[in-house]
Amino acid sequence: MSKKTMAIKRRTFLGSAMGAASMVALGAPAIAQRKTVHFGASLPLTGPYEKVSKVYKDAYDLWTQTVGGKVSVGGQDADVKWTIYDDENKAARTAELTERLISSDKVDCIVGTYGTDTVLAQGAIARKYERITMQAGAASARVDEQIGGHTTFTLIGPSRNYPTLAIDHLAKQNPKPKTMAIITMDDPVYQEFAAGAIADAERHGIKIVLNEVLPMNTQDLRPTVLKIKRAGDVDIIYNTGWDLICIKLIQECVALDVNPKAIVGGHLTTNPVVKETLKGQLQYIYGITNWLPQMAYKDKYYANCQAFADKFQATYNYAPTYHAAMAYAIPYIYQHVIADGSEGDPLDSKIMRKRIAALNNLESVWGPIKFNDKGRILTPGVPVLQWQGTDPKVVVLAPDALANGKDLYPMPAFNKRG
Amino acid sequence: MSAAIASMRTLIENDRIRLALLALSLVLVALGPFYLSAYWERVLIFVFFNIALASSWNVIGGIAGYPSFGHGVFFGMGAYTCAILIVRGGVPFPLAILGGGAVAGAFALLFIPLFRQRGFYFALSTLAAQFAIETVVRTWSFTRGLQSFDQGWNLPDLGSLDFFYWLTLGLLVACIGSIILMLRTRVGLALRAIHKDEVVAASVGIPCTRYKAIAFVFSAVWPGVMGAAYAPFLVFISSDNVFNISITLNMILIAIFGGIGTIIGPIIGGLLLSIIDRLSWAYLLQYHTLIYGLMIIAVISFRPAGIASWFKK
Amino acid sequence: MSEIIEIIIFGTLRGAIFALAAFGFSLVLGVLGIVNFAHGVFVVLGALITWSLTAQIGINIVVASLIAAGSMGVLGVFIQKVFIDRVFKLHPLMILVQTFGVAVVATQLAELAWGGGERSLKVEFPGPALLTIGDIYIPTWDIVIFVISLIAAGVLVMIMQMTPLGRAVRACRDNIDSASLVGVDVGRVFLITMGICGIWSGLAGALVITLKPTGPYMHFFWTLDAFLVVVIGGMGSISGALIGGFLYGIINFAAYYYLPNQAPAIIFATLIALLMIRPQGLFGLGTTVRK
Amino acid sequence: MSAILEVTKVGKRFGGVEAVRDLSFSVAQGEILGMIGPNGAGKTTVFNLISGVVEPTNGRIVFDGKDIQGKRPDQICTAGIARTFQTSSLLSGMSARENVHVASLFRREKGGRTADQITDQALALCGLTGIAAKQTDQLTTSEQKRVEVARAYATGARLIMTDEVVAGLNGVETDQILDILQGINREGITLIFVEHDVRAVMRVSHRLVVLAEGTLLAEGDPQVVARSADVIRVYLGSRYADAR
Repeated sequence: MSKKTMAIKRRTFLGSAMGAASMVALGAPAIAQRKTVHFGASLPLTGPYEKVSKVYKDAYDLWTQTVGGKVSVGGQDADVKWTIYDDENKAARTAELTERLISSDKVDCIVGTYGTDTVLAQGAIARKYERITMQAGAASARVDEQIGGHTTFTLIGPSRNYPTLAIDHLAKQNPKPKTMAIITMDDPVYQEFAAGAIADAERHGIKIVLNEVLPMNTQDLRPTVLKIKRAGDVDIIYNTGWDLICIKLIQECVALDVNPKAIVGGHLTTNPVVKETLKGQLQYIYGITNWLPQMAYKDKYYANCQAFADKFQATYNYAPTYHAAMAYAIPYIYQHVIADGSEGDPLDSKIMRKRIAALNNLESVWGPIKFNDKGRILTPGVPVLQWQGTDPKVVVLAPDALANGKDLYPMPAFNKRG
Repeated sequence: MSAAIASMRTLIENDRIRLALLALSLVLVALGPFYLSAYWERVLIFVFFNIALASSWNVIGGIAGYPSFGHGVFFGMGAYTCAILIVRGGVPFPLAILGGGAVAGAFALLFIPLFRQRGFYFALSTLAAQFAIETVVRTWSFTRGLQSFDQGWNLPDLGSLDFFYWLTLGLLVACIGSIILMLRTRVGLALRAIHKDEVVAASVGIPCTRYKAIAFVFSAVWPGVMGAAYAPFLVFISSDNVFNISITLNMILIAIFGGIGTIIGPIIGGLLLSIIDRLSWAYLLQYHTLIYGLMIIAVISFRPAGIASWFKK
Repeated sequence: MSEIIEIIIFGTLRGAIFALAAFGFSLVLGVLGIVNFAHGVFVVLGALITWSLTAQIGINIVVASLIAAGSMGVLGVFIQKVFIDRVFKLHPLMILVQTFGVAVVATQLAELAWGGGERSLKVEFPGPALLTIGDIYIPTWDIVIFVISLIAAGVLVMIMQMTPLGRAVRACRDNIDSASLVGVDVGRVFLITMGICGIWSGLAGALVITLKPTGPYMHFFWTLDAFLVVVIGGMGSISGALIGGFLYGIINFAAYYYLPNQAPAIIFATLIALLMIRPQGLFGLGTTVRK
Repeated sequence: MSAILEVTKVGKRFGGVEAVRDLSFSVAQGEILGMIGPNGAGKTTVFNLISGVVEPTNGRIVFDGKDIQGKRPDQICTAGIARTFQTSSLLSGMSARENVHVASLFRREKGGRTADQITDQALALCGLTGIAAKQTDQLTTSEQKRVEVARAYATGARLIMTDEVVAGLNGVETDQILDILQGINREGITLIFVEHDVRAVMRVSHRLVVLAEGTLLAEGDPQVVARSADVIRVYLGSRYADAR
């Protein structure tokens, strides 16, 4: 789920160690002596992913605050300590830092980084030490194939499933869409996303008139939109790319007066930058999202997602995206599985792995937690939303259980709006 | 301070002491796995890679005076060749390493027409070549991955951290050794002459294009070999992490930082940058990249001959 | 047929902004004989300063653009005086690495000031949003920007042709040694050239941010684009850069239209081919100065 | 004596400027050919054309019976033509010996000797043995010029072209280098000797070629040529020529 750039990626250097004062590694294995649970992670804190990394970091921090800096390990209270390094989205650096987290810092629980390459690199090291990691950043099926289940548990659903609900929902509209153009960024995650969208569309008899595969560093979407325009009647334009691609797509559709019946902006339309940039132009645009504050999930500390979102907003002064809930859920899951000391050291990797794999719909603000045998979370469909009103607001359309409004469909032409 | 440097200089200038020091430090480094933590072992492996890459770049960029800005492409090619040979062809690892070097060397021959350019134009032509080749590797189904959507390769675990430590150290020693040997033949003198003045070099009978080609292929083969060793070390490779432009820039920066055109330069540069990188800068948090940029500017603006020049007259 | 016409029109419209961003690059390469890796920083910072002045402080966009362009001119002079001047007689490699360092520092500072994300500015332009020629729709704003770019090119040509300052710059471009022999203060001309480079590139940035979201990390694309324009058009000449900009705009647009996923390979292969066949550029001045 | 080098109707244009036009002359095996002409006459361009640094726009250059126009400088050097440069072209950062050694290393025909032996002989011939270890930037002008000659000699050339090799030297130094050149010539090596100093040219040349504005003005016995009215006009202005 990453935007990547060709911009010169700067060399990486050690990032921040955050959290409490330094800890001397404890020699004795006995559970009763454990005073600290050490969480370790690396994140691309500088560079193009700086913003999304901040959300992750703040969410980890919010969890620590929520539990009051203490968790129960096998019935004993222990302090929570975090070590987070900056991997700048580089695989080599991530591998090095993971080695450091395991062999020098001796962390108890490894929290995954963000981005397919870095997650894979981290997994390779963790696998060598027979440790487990839990990650929220890589939706590619490649993670499942290589390190899923035995080494890595993934809290984000497979990107293949992202478009299903949205296309099911659009196929029900009147007049029924018959044709679709897809914008695919050339990276496994987006390719899988697009493949899902194509299969779902064909299931409904929607014809794919164009599947435009673009390099990750594409700067200009006008050639693409011109091609869509010249492809004839296109009822749906589906963007599988990230927020910036969505913004450029809509800007170019406005510029060239391309007016399909619906535009699906992708999975990141709720990122604040989209609305800040597009303002009223965002009206009628569809989106999908893995998580919304409107959802009816809860955990031990928050009665619903809105309460979580409010707390996050109050603490960090910005509205949480889905990344926040997902990242918050990682230490929350660890917290749950290490509480029980009945089978020996609850921080032992084998015990943790067994318990995480056995989770059966653990309640969390991120939704019920249950993994398949590849370590991938089982998720319901990804909800569908639409931006409505001249100062566009999110209206959830599907699934029915979450819906709080009706479609505005088909979308009126851009040049015929007030 | 300057007295200390001066006395160090006299020490280093004595050949026998120099050899003894070299042998001693090599033994100390070679025994690393017996006293280093896994983390520092891994750090040192990266340092070995960096030094070998910078030393190879130095042959064409520093000694022959042709600043290639596309050298990372040979590293990436070595890594991809190794991965494809092992995954698609089941080729044994040692052969895959040779394959990486061979493919990189063969591709280097395609760069020969670019030697009609000099200076900025050569630098930017090679940079453009890197971007063009990277795009092809990224999009061609044979190279991009095993399955249609894959973007990169996963390799089996081929050895322990210790194995890779000794492997990269061995390759590094072989790389630097071969450079020293090559420079002692007439190739070395030819390259220095080409660097100083190509017209003069040609006028005394040096076939410049041939020697530039030799230097370029030589300086491409080693990154190819190192790339091939790097792929199974990292286990998962993708075009993002082995064709990254930062790999090219690192080669150049390390060489310049330590002292361009010298054998010792890339070694000093590689060690020093890693040390600064990991120790001091750990405390500068989000400003580390800024400091890094400032340091580049400072070294170039005030000490263009690099850190190595502090130890010379 | 109309497909090709559309590609040419949109490519040319985009090309104008590429050209505007490349004028300074071309002059600097012609006069100082160097490639400035931090060139794109002028464009990106010009864009972000315009954004801040307009969106945050509320200054009129025309004034904001001029302030941004002017401050980039000052930055250009600063970079020349403090950094490039020290090393520019050394090997070209040193300039490339040094200006790369400048780009890193500038990008980091920009990220501290504006964050790593992209910003954009929407300009409300009176009149219809689209112009129609036959069945081709052209956004009016694109045409406005096209015209501004042409005017900016014209002003630069006038400065170069009519003023003593321009004459001094041209003299240095044609032959530095003879220029200094006839009493031109070469050091001062270098400063002025970098200043002009900053102003025109900064102006390009101010226009760019009204077209598409711009973030600090994008500077490298602009440097590469400027280099491509200059390679096509030939260095040192404003008209060459303008035509180079149009041609590059069309090549770029056509590549992303017909073969988007191979577009970078096509564009960079074209660059190498041009460098091999016509190193002085399609419309370059007779001589090529090589460092 | 047979001609070792024949230049036939050679021309070179740089952009719009015709630096050399329709130039023909030949050099006999074993002779010292003096070449004079005012600034801008095209002497250095002729050297560049013969040594392959620039390619002629038209015409033929035949060395030892083989066409060499359009060949690369290193091929021409290997074929047996070496040169010195007008401004010092010694490779900086190298010692005097290394500068000469480059040439002997890349010499094809070593006549059974090693490169080191050739280098040492060339250094001795030019009186440089004592200063062989000096870096080039520590050499005097005279020493630099001699290193250039030694380097050209070390290539094993049968034709050596010297470009203003005595410029900036005092009388003693000039004599020294002229002696060296004559010594080299006595080994059977042909020389083309470009110089501003007419006295030096007259002293060593067997034959003289005068260039003006890229074309051949006069050719023949030095004493005769030097008295020709055309040559004097070119060198000293028409007033002197007419006065005679």
